[in-house]
Amino acid sequence: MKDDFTIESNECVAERTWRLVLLSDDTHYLFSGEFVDIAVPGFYLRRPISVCDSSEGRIVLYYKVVGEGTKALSGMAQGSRLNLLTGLGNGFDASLCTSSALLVGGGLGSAPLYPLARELKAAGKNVRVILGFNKASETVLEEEFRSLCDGVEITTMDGSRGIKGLVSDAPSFHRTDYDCFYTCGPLVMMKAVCKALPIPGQLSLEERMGCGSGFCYGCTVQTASGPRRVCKDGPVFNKEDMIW
Amino acid sequence: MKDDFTIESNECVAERTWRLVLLSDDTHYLFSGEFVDIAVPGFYLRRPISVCDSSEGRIVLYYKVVGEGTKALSGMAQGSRLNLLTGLGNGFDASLCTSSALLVGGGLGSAPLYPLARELKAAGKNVRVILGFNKASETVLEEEFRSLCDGVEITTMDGSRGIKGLVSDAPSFHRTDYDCFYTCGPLVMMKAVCKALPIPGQLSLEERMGCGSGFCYGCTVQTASGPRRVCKDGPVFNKEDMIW
Amino acid sequence: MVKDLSVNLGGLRLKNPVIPASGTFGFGLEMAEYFDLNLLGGISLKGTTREARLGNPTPRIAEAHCGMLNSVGLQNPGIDALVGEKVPALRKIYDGAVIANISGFSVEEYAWNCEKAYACDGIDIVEVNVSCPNVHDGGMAFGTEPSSAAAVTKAVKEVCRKPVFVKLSPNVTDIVAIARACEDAGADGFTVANTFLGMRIDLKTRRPVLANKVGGFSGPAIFPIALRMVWQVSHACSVPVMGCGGVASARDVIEMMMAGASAVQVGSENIRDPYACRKIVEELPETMAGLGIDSLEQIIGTV
Amino acid sequence: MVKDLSVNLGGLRLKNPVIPASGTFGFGLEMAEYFDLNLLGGISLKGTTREARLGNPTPRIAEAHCGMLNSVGLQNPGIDALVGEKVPALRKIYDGAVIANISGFSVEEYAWNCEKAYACDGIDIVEVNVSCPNVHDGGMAFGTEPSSAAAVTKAVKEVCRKPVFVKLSPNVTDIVAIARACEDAGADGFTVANTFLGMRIDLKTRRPVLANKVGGFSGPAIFPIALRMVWQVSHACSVPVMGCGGVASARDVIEMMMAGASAVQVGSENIRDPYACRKIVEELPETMAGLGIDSLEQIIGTV
Ligand SMILES: Cc1cc2nc3c(=O)[nH]c(=O)nc-3n(C[C@H](O)[C@H](O)[C@H](O)COP(=O)(O)OP(=O)(O)OC[C@H]3O[C@@H](n4cnc5c(N)ncnc54)[C@H](O)[C@@H]3O)c2cc1C
Ligand SMILES: Cc1cc2nc3c(=O)[nH]c(=O)nc-3n(C[C@H](O)[C@H](O)[C@H](O)COP(=O)(O)OP(=O)(O)OC[C@H]3O[C@@H](n4cnc5c(N)ncnc54)[C@H](O)[C@@H]3O)c2cc1C
Ligand SMILES: Cc1cc2nc3c(=O)[nH]c(=O)nc-3n(C[C@H](O)[C@H](O)[C@H](O)COP(=O)(O)O)c2cc1C
Ligand SMILES: Cc1cc2nc3c(=O)[nH]c(=O)nc-3n(C[C@H](O)[C@H](O)[C@H](O)COP(=O)(O)O)c2cc1C
Ligand code: FES
Ligand code: FES
Repeated sequence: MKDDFTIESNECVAERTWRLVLLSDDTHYLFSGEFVDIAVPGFYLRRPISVCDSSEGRIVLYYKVVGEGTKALSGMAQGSRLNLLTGLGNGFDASLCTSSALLVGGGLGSAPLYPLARELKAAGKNVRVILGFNKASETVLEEEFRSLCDGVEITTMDGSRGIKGLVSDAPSFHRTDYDCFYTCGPLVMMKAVCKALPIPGQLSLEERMGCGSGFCYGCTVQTASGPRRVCKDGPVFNKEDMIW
Repeated sequence: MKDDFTIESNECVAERTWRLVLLSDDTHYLFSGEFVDIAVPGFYLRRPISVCDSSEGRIVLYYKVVGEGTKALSGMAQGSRLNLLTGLGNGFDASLCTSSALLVGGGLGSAPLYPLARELKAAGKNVRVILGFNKASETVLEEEFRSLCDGVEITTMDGSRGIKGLVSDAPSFHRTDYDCFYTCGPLVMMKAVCKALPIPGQLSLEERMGCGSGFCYGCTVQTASGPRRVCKDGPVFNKEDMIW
Repeated sequence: MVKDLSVNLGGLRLKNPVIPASGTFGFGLEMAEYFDLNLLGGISLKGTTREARLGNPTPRIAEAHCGMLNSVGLQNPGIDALVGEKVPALRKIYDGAVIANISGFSVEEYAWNCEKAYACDGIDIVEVNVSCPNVHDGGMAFGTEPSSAAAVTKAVKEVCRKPVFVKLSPNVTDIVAIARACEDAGADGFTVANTFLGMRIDLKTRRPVLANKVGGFSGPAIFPIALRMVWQVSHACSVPVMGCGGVASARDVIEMMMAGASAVQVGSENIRDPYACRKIVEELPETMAGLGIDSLEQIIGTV
Repeated sequence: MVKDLSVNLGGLRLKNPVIPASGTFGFGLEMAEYFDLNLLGGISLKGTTREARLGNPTPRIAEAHCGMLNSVGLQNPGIDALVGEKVPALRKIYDGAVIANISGFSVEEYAWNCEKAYACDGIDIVEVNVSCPNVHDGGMAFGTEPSSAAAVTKAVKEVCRKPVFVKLSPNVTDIVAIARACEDAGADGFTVANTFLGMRIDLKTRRPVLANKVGGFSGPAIFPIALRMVWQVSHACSVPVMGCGGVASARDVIEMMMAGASAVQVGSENIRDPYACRKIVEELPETMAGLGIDSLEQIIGTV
């Protein structure tokens, strides 16, 4: 679905990290792990960003300023209009979890895990979360997850907040009571998580995209079950699909 | 000179005709017949527009919506920023007139004649003006000229206002007490004026421009004294320079 | 006044000249969720080879000012899947012109694929892509020499009685020489043109953005070059031309047609906006009215 | 840390790689009112022929998405005025590299002009334009065939001991073949590349915008194609390359250099903004810092 949104707020909430709240007259049903594709004025291709929260006509996104497009986006003022494609991709499958799940986020990979945590909690599941960042100043969403989940651990590479090290250095990474895991973040991190945990799991991939909608075949990833489009068949895949 | 201006107002004042008032912190000294070159966001080349009025840090432009760039410009709101090159071109030479001048404007060609009329009146000259339009709804600047000059006649092609016909159908076109004339408007009109009037005169040319500043040689016109750049050697030329 | 948008393309009457370009609209089926495909004059399907292909490694997409680069590399399920599954499925929901876009790595493969396309009821026009810049051992090489482009055309024409449009490469010194050779070899029309070979570098990683290093450059950036080529080819040859390259609006469609295009393909703009072709078709009547055009067919090649 | 912007170009040390491209900066003199020219690494002067030329009829300028077309057609005062007036006047206010851009309508004319440029003290580098798309009976024709481009190069090298950079046409199938032929004929370097042949139509008048119908297309739109050509030529040849095409920012300069350019020319961006080159030079140190680059020379051809 294509729609024009108005920027309700667009503010820096952590180092190089912005929180963007968008409003539209229409209701967009958005599920965890889905993404939107933002037309940033002056740039040719849209920018895919995961949905972190949504309610009727309102969506919340977190984005990192990494290049020219996100830099321009971060300069856009309240009241400006943005055109979005919404409802893209297949989100996480909450039904994979029977009773207890581990969520592992790396950096802004934490954002799409938040609506998943809500879904899982709403379904009465036990949810533990590990969020890994480079340093304290990049930490986001900690309070949001804490108010929702059964345990939240933060790791930072430089030890400036929480446990020093990788997400796998967090104590709860080594518990054995999860029946599945969900992860989103840098590929190396997700690979380590998938290799380390012997339980079923899902991960969310990133790829440079053209259409974001499944018809340009720009984002194809080779999986155990053949070529798959990250934007349409993913971005969430099962651990077993990956050819590492 | 290059400068960022803020739109003070941008409003439709006649059919397809907008009046744009721009503000800047710096003072731009602008003379009659000079033009500015406007960077309209989203368009590659700048748009040259004649200066109709100016005072410290404030300039007034009139423009017609003819294509995509002026259409986009007409949609820009108060408070928006515009980047301009200012002080471009050589304006009309008021000293050409010893005692009495005829000013002949066609359409928005009337705009650059307005500051000229002011200059001439300030120097104590007798100034008569003929403004030609297609129809009444396109008429602009009539009041401004009336409050300043010694006679203003309007002609329209369809007779919906003033004298029906061409500028040469206006009675004052046939007076013989002028010592010079100044004209700006469609080329056919200026040609007719130059051919009809046996006195010295100046006219302002239009040409598709690249730099607007004299170094790309995109706007060259062949004159009696060799190739000349409309943007830098003009836009105002003497009647004798023209090879019709 | 009611505007006449219909055009004649190689004997077929299209309800309008707007055709999504190959590779930017999947097999049409992927797009049915966006709008009723029947408002399109035609659809050029994703490029197809004899064998199924996985395409190139990712990243396959890069961005540029007013355009994009792709190195998809003809990922496709193969000609048998095209004629056996994709086209029949599309035909169930679409009644306009279906254009099969055919690639190959040898003259024989082009002929093989086109013969299959000829035998497939649902296909109206065969578009022979001799200009894909994204496959190392074939594709564009055929389109950069008059002789090889003509050889492909001739082989295809021998086995395919449907209109054959040769899709030319813009990465050439003299596109007219290549077009003339193909016309002599029997081409029924041309698509002008494919993507330009381009490159982008990621300043942070100091490596090409595309895994394949170079890719096909498309989008509004290339419009003036594509337009010039449409003008040259349509004036030098007597067969119809489909204009392609950077078209993003009804005005662009009209400009391409004035330059000589009988129909106009829209590529990358679909990728920016899946609704682009619908928007363009809907804008056409009003744009025509503003320019005093009653029938699109009457403006073809008037410049 | 202080950033080292200097580069070596054919034996000359430039204080930085930023050079306004021929035809977009007049003879330098026109620009002195805008900023101190001495902050430029070099200046490529307006293209010059033996006789003075009036250029093509107007309109000579058209607009496009992310670019522009020109058909100026080498309006210039002739080689004698260049070496006798323009260069001496520029030398009074400018101490960087002065590049004379030379055109011709015959091999003899190229040689004649270059000999004059060689004899002119103020000129450091001779840039031989075999690629102007705007003159019917010469210019680009020389640059579209390896043999004719090499013939011009050879003739020029016989009479000119200053570094000779051949400015290549991008309107070719195989730019590397042409570059190699010129290198074999003695070229000391290349400028890659000139404008693309393009066209625009005025929908209202239903005529080409340019009086000359077609013109040279330049600006950010062509950047990815020019970049690819810089990468190809600089990797295929061993002489230095000046990258040119769509450069509009310090980032673009760095991308061109990573692709293989020893220096970078800025063309159309001057036309949008007379202060463009100053802005780019001023932005370079900070942009380098953000990318961890200490010396521009070290990134040349690293991709
Ligand atoms: C499904 C999905 C969900 C995402 N969710 C988020 C999110 O919630 N928050 C967030 O900060 N980032 C997210 N990203 C990454 C985000 O899309 C990129 O950081 C962003 O596109 C960079 O744009 P830029 O203009 O700043 O970078 P530039 O490098 O200037 O962009 C150039 C081009 O490369 C593309 N590109 C660059 N980096 C990436 C990347 N990592 N992934 C995909 N395309 C890229 C851009 O979209 C653009 O087309 C997501 C990516 C995908 C694929
Ligand atoms: C010295 C000078 C002073 C001018 N003063 C005024 C003025 O005061 N008021 C006014 O309404 N118009 C004036 N014009 C004309 C004005 O520049 C054009 O109407 C305007 O550029 C059209 O832009 P567009 O994007 O709407 O048209 P488009 O056709 O979309 O523009 C495409 C390109 O053509 C150029 N172009 C189109 N028409 C003209 C034209 N008539 N002259 C020069 N370039 C053109 C545009 O600048 C642009 O580069 C002046 C022109 C010149 C040369
Ligand atoms: C992602 C992508 C895939 C493409 N795949 C094909 C293809 O399979 N066959 C083909 O002939 N052209 C292919 N093209 C080229 C387009 O059909 C079209 O010729 C080109 O993009 C220029 O048009 P545009 O500027 O409107 O995009 C592809 C283009 C893109 C962007
Ligand atoms: C108005 C104009 C005039 C030009 N004149 C010349 C010329 O005389 N000689 C030449 O070699 N190139 C000429 N060029 C080409 C530029 O030097 C440059 O190669 C081209 O514009 C591509 O660079 P850009 O995209 O940065 O503009 C001209 C370009 C423009 C826009
Ligand atoms: S981005 Fe187009 S198919 Fe995924
Ligand atoms: S527009 Fe560049 S010289 Fe006049």
